[in-house]
Amino acid sequence: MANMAQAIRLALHYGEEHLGVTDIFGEDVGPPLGGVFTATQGLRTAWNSPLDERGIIGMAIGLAMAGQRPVAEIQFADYIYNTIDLLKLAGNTCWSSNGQWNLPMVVMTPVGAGIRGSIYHSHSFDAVMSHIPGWKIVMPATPLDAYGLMLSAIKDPNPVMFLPPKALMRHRGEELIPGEPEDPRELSKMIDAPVGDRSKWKPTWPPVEEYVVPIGKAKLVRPGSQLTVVAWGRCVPLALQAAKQLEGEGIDVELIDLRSIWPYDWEAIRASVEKTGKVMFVNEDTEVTNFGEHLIRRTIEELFYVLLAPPKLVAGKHLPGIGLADALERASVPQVEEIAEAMRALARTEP
Amino acid sequence: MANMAQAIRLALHYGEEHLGVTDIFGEDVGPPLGGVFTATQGLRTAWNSPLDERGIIGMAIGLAMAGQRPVAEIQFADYIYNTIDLLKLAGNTCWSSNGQWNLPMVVMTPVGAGIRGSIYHSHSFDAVMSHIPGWKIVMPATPLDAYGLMLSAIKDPNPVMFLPPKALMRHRGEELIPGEPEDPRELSKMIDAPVGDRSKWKPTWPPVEEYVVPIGKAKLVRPGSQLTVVAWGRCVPLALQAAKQLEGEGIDVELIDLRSIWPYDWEAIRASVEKTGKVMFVNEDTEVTNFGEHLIRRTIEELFYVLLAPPKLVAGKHLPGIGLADALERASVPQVEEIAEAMRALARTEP
Amino acid sequence: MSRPKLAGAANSRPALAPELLVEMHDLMVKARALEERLIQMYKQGDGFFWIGGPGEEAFNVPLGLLIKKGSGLDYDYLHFHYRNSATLIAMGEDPANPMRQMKNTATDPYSGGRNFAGHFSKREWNLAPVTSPIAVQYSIAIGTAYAQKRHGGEGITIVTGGDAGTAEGDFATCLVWSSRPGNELPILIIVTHNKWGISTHYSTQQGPKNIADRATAFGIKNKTIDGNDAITSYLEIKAAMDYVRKERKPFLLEAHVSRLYGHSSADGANRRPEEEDCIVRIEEVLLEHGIMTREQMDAVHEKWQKEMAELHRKVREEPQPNPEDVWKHIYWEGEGS
Amino acid sequence: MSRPKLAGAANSRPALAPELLVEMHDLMVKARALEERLIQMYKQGDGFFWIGGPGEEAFNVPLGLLIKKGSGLDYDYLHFHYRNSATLIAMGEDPANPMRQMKNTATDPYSGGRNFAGHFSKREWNLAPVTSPIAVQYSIAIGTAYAQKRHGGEGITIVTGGDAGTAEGDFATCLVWSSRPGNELPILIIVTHNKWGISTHYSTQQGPKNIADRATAFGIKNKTIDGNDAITSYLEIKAAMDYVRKERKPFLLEAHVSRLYGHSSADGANRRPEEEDCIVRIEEVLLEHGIMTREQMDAVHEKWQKEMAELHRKVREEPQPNPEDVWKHIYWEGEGS
Ligand SMILES: Cc1ncc(C[n+]2csc(CCOP(=O)(O)OP(=O)(O)O)c2C)c(N)n1
Ligand SMILES: Cc1ncc(C[n+]2csc(CCOP(=O)(O)OP(=O)(O)O)c2C)c(N)n1
Ligand SMILES: [Mg+2]
Ligand SMILES: [Mg+2]
Repeated sequence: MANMAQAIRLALHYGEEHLGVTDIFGEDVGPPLGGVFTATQGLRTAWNSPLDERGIIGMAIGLAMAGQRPVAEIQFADYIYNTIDLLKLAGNTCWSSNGQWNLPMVVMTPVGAGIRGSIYHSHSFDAVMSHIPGWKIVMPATPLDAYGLMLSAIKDPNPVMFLPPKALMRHRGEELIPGEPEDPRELSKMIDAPVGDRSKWKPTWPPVEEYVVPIGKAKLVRPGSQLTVVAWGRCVPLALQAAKQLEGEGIDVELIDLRSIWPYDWEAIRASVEKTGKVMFVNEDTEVTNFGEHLIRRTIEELFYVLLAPPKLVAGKHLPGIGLADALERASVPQVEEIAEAMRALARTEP
Repeated sequence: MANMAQAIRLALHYGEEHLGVTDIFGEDVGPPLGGVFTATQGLRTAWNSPLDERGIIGMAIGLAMAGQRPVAEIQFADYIYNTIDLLKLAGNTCWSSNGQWNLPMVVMTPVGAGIRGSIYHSHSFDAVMSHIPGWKIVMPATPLDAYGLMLSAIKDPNPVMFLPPKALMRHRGEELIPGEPEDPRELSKMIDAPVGDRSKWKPTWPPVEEYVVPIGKAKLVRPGSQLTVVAWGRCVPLALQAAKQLEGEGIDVELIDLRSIWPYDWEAIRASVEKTGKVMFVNEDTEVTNFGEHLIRRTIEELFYVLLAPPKLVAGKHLPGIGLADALERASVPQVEEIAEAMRALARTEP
Repeated sequence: MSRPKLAGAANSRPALAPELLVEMHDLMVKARALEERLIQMYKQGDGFFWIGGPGEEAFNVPLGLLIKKGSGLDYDYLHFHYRNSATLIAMGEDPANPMRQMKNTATDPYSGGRNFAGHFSKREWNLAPVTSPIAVQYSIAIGTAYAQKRHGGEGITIVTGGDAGTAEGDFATCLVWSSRPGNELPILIIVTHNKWGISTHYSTQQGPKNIADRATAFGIKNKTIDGNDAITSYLEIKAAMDYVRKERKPFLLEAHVSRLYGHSSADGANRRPEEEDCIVRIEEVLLEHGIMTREQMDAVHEKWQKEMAELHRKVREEPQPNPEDVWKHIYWEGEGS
Repeated sequence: MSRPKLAGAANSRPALAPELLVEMHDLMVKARALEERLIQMYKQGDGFFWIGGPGEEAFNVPLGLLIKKGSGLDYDYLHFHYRNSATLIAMGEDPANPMRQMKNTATDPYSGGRNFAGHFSKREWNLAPVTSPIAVQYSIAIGTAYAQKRHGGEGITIVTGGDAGTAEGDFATCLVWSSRPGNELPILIIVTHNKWGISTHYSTQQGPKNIADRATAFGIKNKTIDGNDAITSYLEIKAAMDYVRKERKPFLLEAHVSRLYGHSSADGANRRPEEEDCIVRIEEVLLEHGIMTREQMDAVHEKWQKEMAELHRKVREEPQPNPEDVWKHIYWEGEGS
């Protein structure tokens, strides 16, 4: 069972070999390191770039204009904020040129907290990104979804932002990627670069197969009847833990992993809320002008009269950063207990 | 009666002379032009910068660190998006240093559409800005408020983002700035630079006085009983027009000008919604992950049970840009008719 | 009626063939007539905003003539700024199209009435959309150049921008990424230096005597030229291009040019008498060498002015976009990609 | 027991006084002992992440000694990157403080347990918060330098950063804004060139032979030096600083240094034998010139290692921040501003 970093690597390998990916690049993306999370180790088209995020995004746009299929990495989402103008440009190039130009590019940048990353290795990016039209935005919570969403991202003729949660990069999934060996140790031997000298190392790629998670399609993680919880990224496993805690208390939570931030699966949310009458949105980006607030607005607009309780948001606190010390980080982004407590409160609410 | 550009100029003049402003700078801010909107003409400490927004924001941060009081301009908000990392840094410097450093800086950047500005002279910036903690954010809708908010911004020991709506820059107010001559022609003669050679021109400043609009305080533009409309920036006069149209139809709208985006006047909103039971938020930023959605979330969280109808958002369409042609611009950002129609619909909603 | 001077009467023959000079003159005048018409359109209310390139024809016309025009990696990729109309005219563009954009008609082929004048985009010619944010094209051009480096052949990337914009980090990005050891890019980096950024003079903001000097530390060949001289421009662009095409390495070419009608309609779009006119300059050469008479040249001006007026009348009647058009092309609607 | 060689036995006397060399050696060893202790703290679980400056002592110690330390415009403003611990030690900083930040204690005076190791901030010394985003300090430093230009006197701004980071536009911003004609800034722009950006070698990504050469086009004086040589570093920093202090103009100083324990704890924080050790280098000089004996030098190492171990034990007991502390200092809570 691949972890998420391996799953991304396998997807990029599949992309290079079968989907026309021409360039996988960014800071420390190529040999010898293969990415700070190892997600790009051993890839044929991976190369290292100068330490210049604006150049990385500009290069990706230019490559896409020239008919290439680049996957560009910004090492941490924390360092993408000096490129927002270029991201906006990538998002408006098709529209501004009245449909002449399309940019088949993927930008991948790890997001979120949970790795003791302090102020600048803990940023989320879904809120700001969702405010930039013209992109598609995906955020996997499992290795298999990372694989399937990366394949979709590569195939898409538009710019796609791929946001793997930092804290889940080393998490092993429960599902096999089609073609992946059953034994994770075998997979590791095949595709993980050795410690020490790597100059002669070459990966042996398992014969992974096409497996696509369509952009815009949510996943029902856990069916339930009493309340709907819509989460994404790292908050999916946290919400799942919380939901399991609540089982014993007789609270039956339906958990949806949104997976695609834009376009998103409104049908899945609507159907669930029509069933439960109660909904909570969980994510770790800071809570003011948060994408979950958009979903609450839409819920209010379209489902006001089926609601049995006010929709709720559980998100990161509106703070300038996430502190390094344990207590600080835990006080800043949603934890299992906080999510469980919010679920309880929502379940208890009488209409 | 000063227009908004003149009001800002007068406030900056007051700031230079009485509040310790040391530097008013940016592209074309100094002589001979005095700003593309004329908002910085004739000011003693105004100077031109290189064409480099990152340098402008960096310079402002550094000046503030060195105990100066800078007011930096980004010529149009459309061009601020390559500096978001620096804005975030300015917003977290106090927090990251555990309270050692404060940055008494103002960034001023004109926002919004309505000047036939096409894709890159029509951007709003309140949504993204409200997602950056550590700043205060203000957005005047009248010249007097621009004056009073700029004085507050200058006095504040924290970074303040000042967002004048482009389309209102030449709008004349209905209230005099304290110390302003009664006749606008006289004011113009005193402080507007002449057409042609300006090398020998010097303004004659009217003896304007201290007048402060506190940050975080909304303004009741029009009291009403049937529904609450909270607007900011250019949408305030549009909403007022719409409200006046509706008078004849027997619909009584209470209009609040938020004026401060962060911190914002929740008390004013709460009190009004408790009275009317119906609320609509109007602004021209694009509607997905929009600050108005935050306000809807808060309304739902705290006022769900007093609501007589679902809160509504009227905002810019989620489009990659605002097109130049008249029909395109009008279809992209709220117009009086759309606002009036939304008001009607909300007024009609039966609980 | 004046007669052509005898060719022999001039001191030395121009370095370019007379036919080429006549062609360049024709295109320069055509481009100028287009821009002057665009300004008139603005002043008559047939457009909300004008920005363009009158004063840069002596540089931009030869640039257009020397471009390898076409689609895909074997042809030149073009990342222009908003003053490159003369380059398009030299490439054979229909002048009605810039007028359509000026009037933001639905027929505007560059942006469907969405973008400002001068914001061209033409995928069949590898012409990337001109962007309003200054200097970002320098960060984007490295991408097409990198693809062309890998592809080989003679196609190159050409990027242009103004002097003030070189203060943006994107210009440095272009220098850094164009000169990576072993990955030097086939890119012609152009700066058209008109000494102004809106109202701000270059000399008050930037230290480099020549902007081109900034390339030296990167090992990038570079040159600063008089872009108001059409012959110099042609020869120097050709030399720089030949180097980039053959050596597959970057070259920075800085050209001093005039800003003949100010920055844009925002500062009036009126003729600036203090700026040198490059058309006067080439006409002096044509006259001096007896290549054209004053009357012949006047006829060229008249021809294009008339043509532009006619096109204006035609474009004025074309339809405006519809409100629901805003929803088109948010995502790619074409085949494949 | 070996004896100091007679001073006369050496070929030529070092260019710095023996007392200064002894002091520099002491500080270099102290700074090294601090960093090695910080690494040990990380490895023992007394911290989540280590990054720091072992290998840069020969440059950073003289830098610290030469800084005009204090608060306000008459003193030097410091915009450092995360490898400047030796500079702080040379300035007299208590080594317990970097340990507090390493252990993210509530007592950490730089960030209250919020930020990574090496992210110093000390307003009484004009030391701006070290930021994680690479190179932004180059865009910020121009602000303090501009204020000092206006103020006059001898205070200057000093900014440091790594080689890889010079690819960011912020480095170019610093060059542009430091050399505006008539507004040249009193700023010492430093690049500590260790040849690496995490795993990426300089020679694979950047064309300039010397990074310092980039200053030339801007008319900025510049020099590239061997930063592993403490004596050279002292003399060259002093010369550059004197120029900046007196002339009120920028200087770009590039120093080649070692990255002795790799990039950070992310790549293991183990000693890299292939990197030159600047302490070995100064000790050779001290020995050769009979200024110190091996035993004396060993004693210095021992003294500081012991001291650091003690401080570590002490810091380990200090309290961690409380959850509600996150709400402090979002806005200024001090007096005035
Ligand atoms: C990033 C950005 N900042 C500011 C502007 C506003 N602006 C438009 S043109 C211009 C001056 C450009 O000067 P230069 O680069 O010399 O080009 P020129 O117009 O002289 O050809 C400015 C400041 C912009 N379009 N983009
Ligand atoms: C803007 C930004 N991009 C990426 C990173 C991740 N990162 C941290 S250190 C580093 C390498 C820095 O190399 P260099 O500038 O040479 O400094 P050194 O660490 O070698 O002293 C990178 C890429 C970052 N911190 N900031
Ligand atoms: Mg210019
Ligand atoms: Mg380095």
